[in-house]
Amino acid sequence: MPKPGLMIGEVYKNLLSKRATILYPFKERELVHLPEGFRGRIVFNRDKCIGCQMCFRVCPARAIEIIEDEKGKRPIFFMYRCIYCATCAEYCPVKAIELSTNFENIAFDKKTLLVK
Amino acid sequence: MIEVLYKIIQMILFPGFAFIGVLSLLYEWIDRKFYAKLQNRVGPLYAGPHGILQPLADFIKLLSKEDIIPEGADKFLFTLTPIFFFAVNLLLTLLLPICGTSGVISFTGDLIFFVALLTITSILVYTAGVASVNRFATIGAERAVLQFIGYEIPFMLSIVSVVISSGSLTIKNIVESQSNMWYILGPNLLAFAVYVIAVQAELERIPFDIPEAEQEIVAGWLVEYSGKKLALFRLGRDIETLLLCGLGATLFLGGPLGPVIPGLEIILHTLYFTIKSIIILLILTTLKAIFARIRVDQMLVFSWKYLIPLSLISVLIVRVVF
Amino acid sequence: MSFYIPIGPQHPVHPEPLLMKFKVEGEQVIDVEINVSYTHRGIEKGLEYRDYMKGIFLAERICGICNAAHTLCYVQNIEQLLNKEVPPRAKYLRLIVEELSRIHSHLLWLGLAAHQIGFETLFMYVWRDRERVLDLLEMITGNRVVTSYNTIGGVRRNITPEMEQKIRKGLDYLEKRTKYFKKVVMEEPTVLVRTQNVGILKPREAIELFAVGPVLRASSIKHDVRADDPYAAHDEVPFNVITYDTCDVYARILVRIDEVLECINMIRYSLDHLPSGKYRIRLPVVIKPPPGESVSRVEAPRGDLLHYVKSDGSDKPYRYKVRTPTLANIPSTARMLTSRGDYIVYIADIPIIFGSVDPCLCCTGRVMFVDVEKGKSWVWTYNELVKYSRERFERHD
Amino acid sequence: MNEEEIINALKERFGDKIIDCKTPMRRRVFVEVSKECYKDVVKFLLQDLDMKFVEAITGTDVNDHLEVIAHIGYGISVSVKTKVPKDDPVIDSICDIARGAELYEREAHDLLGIVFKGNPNLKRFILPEDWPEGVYPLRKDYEAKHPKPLR
Repeated sequence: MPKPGLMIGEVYKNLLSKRATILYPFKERELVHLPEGFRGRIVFNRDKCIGCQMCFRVCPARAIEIIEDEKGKRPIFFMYRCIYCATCAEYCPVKAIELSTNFENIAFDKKTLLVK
Repeated sequence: MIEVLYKIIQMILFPGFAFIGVLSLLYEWIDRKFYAKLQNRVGPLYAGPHGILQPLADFIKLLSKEDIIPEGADKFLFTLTPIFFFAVNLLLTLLLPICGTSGVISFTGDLIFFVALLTITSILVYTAGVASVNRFATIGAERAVLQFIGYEIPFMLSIVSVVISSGSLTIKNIVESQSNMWYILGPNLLAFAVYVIAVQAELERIPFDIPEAEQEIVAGWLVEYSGKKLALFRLGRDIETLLLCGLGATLFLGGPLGPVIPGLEIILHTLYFTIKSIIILLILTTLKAIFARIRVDQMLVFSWKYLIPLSLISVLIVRVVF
Repeated sequence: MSFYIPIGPQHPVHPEPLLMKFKVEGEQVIDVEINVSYTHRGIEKGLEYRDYMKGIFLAERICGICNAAHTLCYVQNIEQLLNKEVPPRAKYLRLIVEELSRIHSHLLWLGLAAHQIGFETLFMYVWRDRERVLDLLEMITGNRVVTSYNTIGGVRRNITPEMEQKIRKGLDYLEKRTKYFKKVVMEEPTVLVRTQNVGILKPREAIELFAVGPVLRASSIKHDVRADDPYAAHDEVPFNVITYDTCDVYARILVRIDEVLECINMIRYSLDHLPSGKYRIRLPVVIKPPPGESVSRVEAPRGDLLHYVKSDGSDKPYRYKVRTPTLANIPSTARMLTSRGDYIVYIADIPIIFGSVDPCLCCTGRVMFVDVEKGKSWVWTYNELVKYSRERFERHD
Repeated sequence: MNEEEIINALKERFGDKIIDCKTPMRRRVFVEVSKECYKDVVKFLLQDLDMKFVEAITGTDVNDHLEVIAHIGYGISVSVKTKVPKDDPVIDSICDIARGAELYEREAHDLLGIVFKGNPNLKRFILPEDWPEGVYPLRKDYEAKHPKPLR
């Protein structure tokens, strides 16, 4: 049965309720809720890494390159190529790679998007 | 001499163009903010406290944008239409009784003048669409004319009800005749409902934003306008909103009338007028929030099947009562 | 007098590039020509260059919204090639994520449909409440939209009992809201006049033109891959195939809303009957399936999705073929958009009719953007651009 | 109707024109037929066995020839495979018996250069307008280069 203006109760209810959006980029940043296990920016723990290159082999986006430093082979991560699939973290045998909840991977300079 | 000077000040500053400009931008802000609240959004936020300066910021931004005239367009009409649109609306505001029972200009039968000039704005919408020689604009212009056929008659008939009740065609007399009782409280309630719906169509707001339906024909008759011309159209539209809300307040809600403290008449009258017209604006915004856009043929059917008979009934009732 | 109006490649209502040339007479549409050749990304070719494990993530990116369906279809295909059976718990988890993303897709579509008929408030409310599904997906899989959940041999994450409670709570909220939206759609007269008897596709035509998914079910044909060709845990989880027989946009809206309600029940059932045990069998990084071919079908939110793979025994697919639901729906869309007899399409109906098939052009034309062959320069001067656009405009005229 | 019955019905109707039949998994049938009776097999499946839907048409480049596979199915998916030579890739169109298959044929034409005789509208469909004629990206001799960055 058609009822014109059916939503009028709902819209006035929403007039009084709190807004659904948050003023994200400038204020209310603490209201951004991220669950455990969110796939954000990669955090790399150099001390744990054994240089097995597994992450390099499984990365579907070629976002990982292997370089050599004083302790031997190690990966570096190009976050601007990363697709946040977390395959590297999954295959890492020593859990040296973790994905943090930092999701704001925006930069003017590509170099700041390098995880070492 | 002093009288002429006083008239000019009235015309330019208060309650003339400057005041109207500020008020219309305020109305746009209220419209946007209230619409956003109804939809559980934030609305304008950053320009000024609670984004109150956002319409002004938009206006200034548009003024600074590049002004493009399409190659195939009728340059003369294309340029002139926004100016006319703005000017006609601005001129009409002088007839509104804002700070007293009569407007800046007031003469016998000025309601006819008012309604006639309002019709011109609808025709200007058509010329704007046709002059820009764009497919979407042409379709928008076509739709604007079709819609015009739909809403204009109920709009006028609803005004006729008020005219019959007051027995006068002069805005000043209509306002003064409401000093005892507003017309909305009497048999004119039906006419008020018809008036609000017709105004919604005249202002091209959901559910009657058919001529500029964004999802269908991009922006309809406005599609080719940019820069200063678009700014003029936007401001003209804001003023028209104020105009029609104000006219509704004048005809049905007693306009600037209300309890007055001696010495503060001008301020209180203005306040009453603003509050009453904002109430109408809020009704319009609520209507915008609870409906989907209908098709132009459905709009015509709705208008001729329901709106016009209703307005005729309203005229009949008023005629019997008064 | 008839003339052409172009809808697209850029148009406010279609975020994706697509050109529909409409021959119109006044407000009536006489004829339509659809051109989708703007977004070929070469994914089928790209899959031939990736080994099977990496291919999952490319298959996921065929379509953003139905990514769960695409990965599911992909991994099923490879599992069929390898002749491996996944653990029962993984099947249920796959189903849960797939149905959650279906709820997401349908609610997103409902919002868009409301936007297409100019019902901005409903659009805002639907998208606000859709956030709840996204939160659930984010909690389960680690990301809001792109789930990366299915993998060859199972799923990548488990659902813990705390998550289960949250999912149930979220589902209760979604059910309440979806029922409200259904009420709005069924009772608000402006919605009814815009959707009833609009975009009619008769059952006979729907079969003739091979429509799929909700479009087909709205034309009263009972066809659903989940029922006809059950995959994952669909043979154990009961559900109803929703059909409506009015064959118009209204029926499509109701089919999708009812499917959301049905999905909620399915997820509840599978949470109740979630088997214990492993959720993944570990496979080596480099998979070399035996030579052979396989066809896998999944009911994506938009309809029947088909993947075909041919393996030659190496670690990469020899040929990978994707048939997305939107491609199958294009002929029926063209039919819906053409006036014939006393069925008249108005310009105002174009957005909602085209929207009612839930078009996804990034699925449809999976093509390449950079012109490798000619090595063309893509840095254009302003004048070149103007010239190019004028040429294009004249050509399309 | 199950997989066995479909295969039996096909064998009964077409005899030794069916080159190969197999059911590698449940509800999947792969049938290989000769080029001449491809259309008849599709017609038989669609109309006599009431499979209703052509789900997709896949083309594959198998080095010395091209394979055309029509995936037909309602519940069971039957893939009708046929071979066409590479230098003359012409095959009968199934447009007249399955009108919705037109776009699938155009897609295969675009990507592999298979010519479907009888398709009324065999124009460019998926590839961009300025894609060079005669270059078919899904053929094995087409090597996709990694696109260079714009800057």
